[in-house]
Amino acid sequence: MSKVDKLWLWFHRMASPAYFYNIAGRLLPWIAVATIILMLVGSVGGLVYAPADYQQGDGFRIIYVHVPSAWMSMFVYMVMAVNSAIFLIWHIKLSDIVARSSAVIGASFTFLALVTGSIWGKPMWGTWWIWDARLTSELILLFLYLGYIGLRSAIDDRRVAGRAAGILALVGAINIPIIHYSVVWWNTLHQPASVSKLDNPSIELSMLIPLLSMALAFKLFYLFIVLVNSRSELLEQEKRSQWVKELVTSQ
Amino acid sequence: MNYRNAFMAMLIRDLRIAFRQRAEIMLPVIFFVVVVSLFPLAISPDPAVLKTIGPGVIWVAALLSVLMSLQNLFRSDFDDGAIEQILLSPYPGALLVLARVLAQWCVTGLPLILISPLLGLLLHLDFHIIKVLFVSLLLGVPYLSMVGAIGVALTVGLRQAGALLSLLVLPLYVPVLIFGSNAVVSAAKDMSYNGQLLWLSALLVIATTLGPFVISSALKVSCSYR
Amino acid sequence: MNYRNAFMAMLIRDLRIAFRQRAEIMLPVIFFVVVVSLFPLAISPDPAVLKTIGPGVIWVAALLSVLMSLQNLFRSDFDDGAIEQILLSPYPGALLVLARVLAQWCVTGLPLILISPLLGLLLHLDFHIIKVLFVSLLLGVPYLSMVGAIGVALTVGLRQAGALLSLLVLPLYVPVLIFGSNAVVSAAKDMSYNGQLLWLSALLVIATTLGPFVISSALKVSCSYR
Amino acid sequence: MNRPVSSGNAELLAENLSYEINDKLILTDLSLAVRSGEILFIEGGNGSGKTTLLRILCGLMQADEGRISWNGESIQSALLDCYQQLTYIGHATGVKSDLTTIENIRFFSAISGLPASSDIQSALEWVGLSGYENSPGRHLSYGQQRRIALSRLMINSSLLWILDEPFAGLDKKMIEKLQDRFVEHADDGGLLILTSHQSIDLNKMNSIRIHLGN
Amino acid sequence: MNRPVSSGNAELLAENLSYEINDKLILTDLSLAVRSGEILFIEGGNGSGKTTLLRILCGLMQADEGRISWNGESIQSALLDCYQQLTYIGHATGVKSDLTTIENIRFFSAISGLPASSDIQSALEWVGLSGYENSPGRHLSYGQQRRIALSRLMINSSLLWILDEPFAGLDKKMIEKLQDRFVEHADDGGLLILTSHQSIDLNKMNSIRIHLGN
Ligand code: HEM
Ligand SMILES: Nc1ncnc2c1ncn2[C@@H]1O[C@H](COP(=O)(O)OP(=O)(O)OP(=O)(O)O)[C@@H](O)[C@H]1O
Ligand SMILES: Nc1ncnc2c1ncn2[C@@H]1O[C@H](COP(=O)(O)OP(=O)(O)OP(=O)(O)O)[C@@H](O)[C@H]1O
Ligand SMILES: [Mg+2]
Ligand SMILES: [Mg+2]
Repeated sequence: MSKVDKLWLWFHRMASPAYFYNIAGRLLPWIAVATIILMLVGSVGGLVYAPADYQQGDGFRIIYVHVPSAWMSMFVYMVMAVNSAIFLIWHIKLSDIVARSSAVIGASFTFLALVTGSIWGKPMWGTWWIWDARLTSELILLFLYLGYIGLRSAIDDRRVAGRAAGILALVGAINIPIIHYSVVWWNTLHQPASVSKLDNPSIELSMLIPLLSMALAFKLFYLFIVLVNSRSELLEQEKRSQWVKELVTSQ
Repeated sequence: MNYRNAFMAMLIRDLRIAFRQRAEIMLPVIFFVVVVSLFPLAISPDPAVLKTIGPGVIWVAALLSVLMSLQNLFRSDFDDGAIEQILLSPYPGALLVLARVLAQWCVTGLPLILISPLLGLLLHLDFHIIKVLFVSLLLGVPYLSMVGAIGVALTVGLRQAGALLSLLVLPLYVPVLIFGSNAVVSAAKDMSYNGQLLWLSALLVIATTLGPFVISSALKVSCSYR
Repeated sequence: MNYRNAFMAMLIRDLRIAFRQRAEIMLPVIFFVVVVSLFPLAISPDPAVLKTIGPGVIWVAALLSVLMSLQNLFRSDFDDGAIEQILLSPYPGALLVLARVLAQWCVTGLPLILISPLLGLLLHLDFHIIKVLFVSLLLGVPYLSMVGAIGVALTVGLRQAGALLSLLVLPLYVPVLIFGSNAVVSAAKDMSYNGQLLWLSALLVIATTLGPFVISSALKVSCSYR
Repeated sequence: MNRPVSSGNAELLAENLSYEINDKLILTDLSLAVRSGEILFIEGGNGSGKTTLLRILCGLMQADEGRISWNGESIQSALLDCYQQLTYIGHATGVKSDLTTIENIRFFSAISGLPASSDIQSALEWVGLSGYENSPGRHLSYGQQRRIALSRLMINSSLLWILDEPFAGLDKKMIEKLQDRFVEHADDGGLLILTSHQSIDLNKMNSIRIHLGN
Repeated sequence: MNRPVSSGNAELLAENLSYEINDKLILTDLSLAVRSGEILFIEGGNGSGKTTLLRILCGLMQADEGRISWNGESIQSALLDCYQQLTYIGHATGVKSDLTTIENIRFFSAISGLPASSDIQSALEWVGLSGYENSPGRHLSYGQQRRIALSRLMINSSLLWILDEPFAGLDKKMIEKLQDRFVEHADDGGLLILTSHQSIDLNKMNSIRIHLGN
């Protein structure tokens, strides 16, 4: 058996609902614990141990929510697009479930990034909002998420909703880099209204560790939500299949 | 015969349909937000510029959102034949039509008004200007709905109704647009804006008293041919 | 089997329908003109102000007109069942869909581009700026039609399609809006605008080559439930 | 089930109706009369003008010439009274695709001026939609949607029924039931005007036939 | 009139189809086969799943389980070949309200891959629309619009016809003609799948019946 074949085999096993259900069930508690620990490390580290910024005072501590959620907002869209592609090409239902549960949480991360950014922006720039490249792209990303969610909720046949929204996610994914670069380029042309302090390369270790652990915690939290969603969704979708019947009778 | 019952039945039906299609409630608002945010991209992100064009842009966007949300006001009733049942009802058409427009306003006009302060912030408007903007929209948007509904009733039987509708309705929207955006501009210049708001109220009263009758007879005409 | 015949049959059918409903040809243009002329009313009639906001306003208005005119792209085919016949045709869906979008563009996009210089004059733009505006619209509007058609194909089975359509499509319009309006702004500042026009061309090529396939598969999905 | 309010001697009279559209004469000098207890069956090939006639009779369209009267009064002046006595069901059903069966029926009965207490449950059973109470209209088949519209014939207490192809899309069992209901309505003193391409057995009823077209 | 291109031994086979929507099982483990010269008549009350089945058979909807094959090949892989052999007419007719009768028919024949020379005039006469050549669709009655859609059955040379209630809205004369055409099609080696609530006389044909629902 070649390596590629082995990979395929693994892939198919993972995609088999019963197998996935069990594995996910066993992983969940671990993920939950890890999320909580990392979250604690991040917040204690960020709120207590990290020094106050010499310029921004304690206000900067919102970074520990803002930056991870901003990172997640883009990451989750990528996950969603990849899974949509898998669903459209190979008709693997699990991918559709992942894409769907990603949408809402991705939109929430994006919203959180926008809100925390604005809150931070008020003391920083004296205004809640500027039409800075990164901020604008983030706003458009929120619209893309909302479009995806809107389309999904407007179609009440689950199978069709998955395919239609999948097409949308892919078209959106092709567009994201284009949108991003057009906005960046537009901004440099215009001379941004006020100097954005988003690009701040120098960062101390005592700030970096809590930041990274928060980022990891956000990722795990996302994974947790997706797995929980997928499990209940799988039961729902496969309720007539043999393994669900066995599962129900065994309990 | 119970007028209140019929009115409520119509109102509840429409609210119910709207809430079933959850998207319908959010979408005109989102359209509003998206259209407003196109302008900084198309014109300039400079706060000074945005401050001057802000009130006008928000008013035009509100007007277009109302227009957009109205397009399907009677469409589905027309397509599935419910409009014939409404016209053949023993209750006065104006009553049922009023309920229909009211439901539409609750679902699309109101959220739009409520979100407008946020857009004011995005365009860097000051707080006291946002207040005036809010009041002017509160008075103006119901007028837009009512007058728009007349246009919809006239065009509902036609295929390319959307564009024709805007042609009919936008000229009627001009006075409200002028008074509304002017009130805000005056406020920005620390001038009095009570006159404009009074005009808006007057237009609103006229529209809501005469509107339902005009709409119901327009509907009758639209249904009398195929 | 004759691919050219099928393509022409579709194209001619749609052009014929459009010319039968004479209004359809004029209306997106009129909408365009009316929306643009709302801005001097809502913001300020001052030529200096209009000059700065002009390019952006014309671009946003063009974008909204295209969106408005697209709403019924597949609606009537969907309602009367013609779409099923198109999907069950032995010819590739992308071919027929391309003909459909092309017809739509001839009927609504083209007139809109042709009238834009006039609106430029209304907003006091200089002649050489109007030239750039014209070229940017010529490159940008077909992209808007093609990408918009994807959104239409995805939402055609839905009731409140109009507003959802704009939410799906407007974010995808952002790059074109930026490049298009910026080309004009750069021209006004005597800066080079070739880069923007190149970007617009590149986007156009991508959209027209991939678009038809995406649209036809989206249509298939939309038709597979009720 | 409610009985028609007054079973007296209601009469719908149409005299010398003419209707022309785009230079095509569709109805020429047509007269008809229906009285309490009568069923008027309008026959005619495709395109003979049946739908047009029914829409004119219930006031949705205006004839170019001729007059229609309800109980002796011209229909224009007696409009509201007439509407209270009228149930019209056309090719389109008026069923909202987002409302459930129950909500659809309740809305119809509310705007046609019926008391809220009307026995909706038995109407539902009559049209064979029990089990579908809470399905939104768009989830129903063509025939099931038509059944919702027809359920009004069970709740309704109006005198004059004008039905355009009421049997279209229905299965045989439902057609039977509907025919029985028509007889019952006529026996109660109601008036009924209908069209259909299906040859139905109206012999047991007090029916008149009109043939449109050549 | 054209004859089907190959009258060999075409076969449409569906095995173990299941379809579920919103937790409602509409088709369960349904199998059927139609061969050249056969007519499959699908019966069933309102809401029994006839329309759903036909749409699945012609590939507009996907079954949740089961497979459909055309001449031994799975329909997914033989899609284009199958579409060339398929004529589907559903509840909706696809008639454009702004095109004239002739233009409508010509468009249909163009996109279904027929030669432009097809004898449209005789098809028009067959459906009894001569005199309406230049009337736009919106000026036609419901039955006349359906006739335009059905005119394709005269021009068409495809083997497999899938028709959802072809008789709906037609008057008796047209129903007769249509039935004769069905027999002819079967005799020429065509396949036909249809539903109808009207009890039609299919005895003279080589017909199979399937009953859906309880
Ligand atoms: C509404 C306002 C804001 C939005 C939408 C926003 C959005 C974002 C986004 C999308 C990122 C991720 C960028 C990437 O990984 O490439 C980010 C990172 C970041 N943001 Fe914000 N931001 C906002 C306001 C602010 C403010 C006011 C500050 C503080 C001055 C700030 C500081 C940062 C920092 C330090 C990073 C990490 C930088 C990096 O990863 O390179 N943000 N923000
Ligand atoms: N989206 C949906 N959700 C739930 N049920 C649905 C949905 N779509 C259709 N159905 C159900 O599927 C069943 C079959 O519908 P279908 O249109 O195939 O029936 P039919 O046999 O063609 O009936 P008719 O004779 O009335 O045309 C109906 O009972 C309907 O309620
Ligand atoms: N706007 C119009 N212009 C020209 N002719 C029209 C117009 N509207 C309808 N007609 C014609 O009027 C005639 C009657 O149409 P109507 O719908 O009343 O027929 P019908 O008897 O109900 O037919 P069906 O049995 O098919 O339902 C048809 O021949 C149609 O062509
Ligand atoms: Mg008729
Ligand atoms: Mg059916």
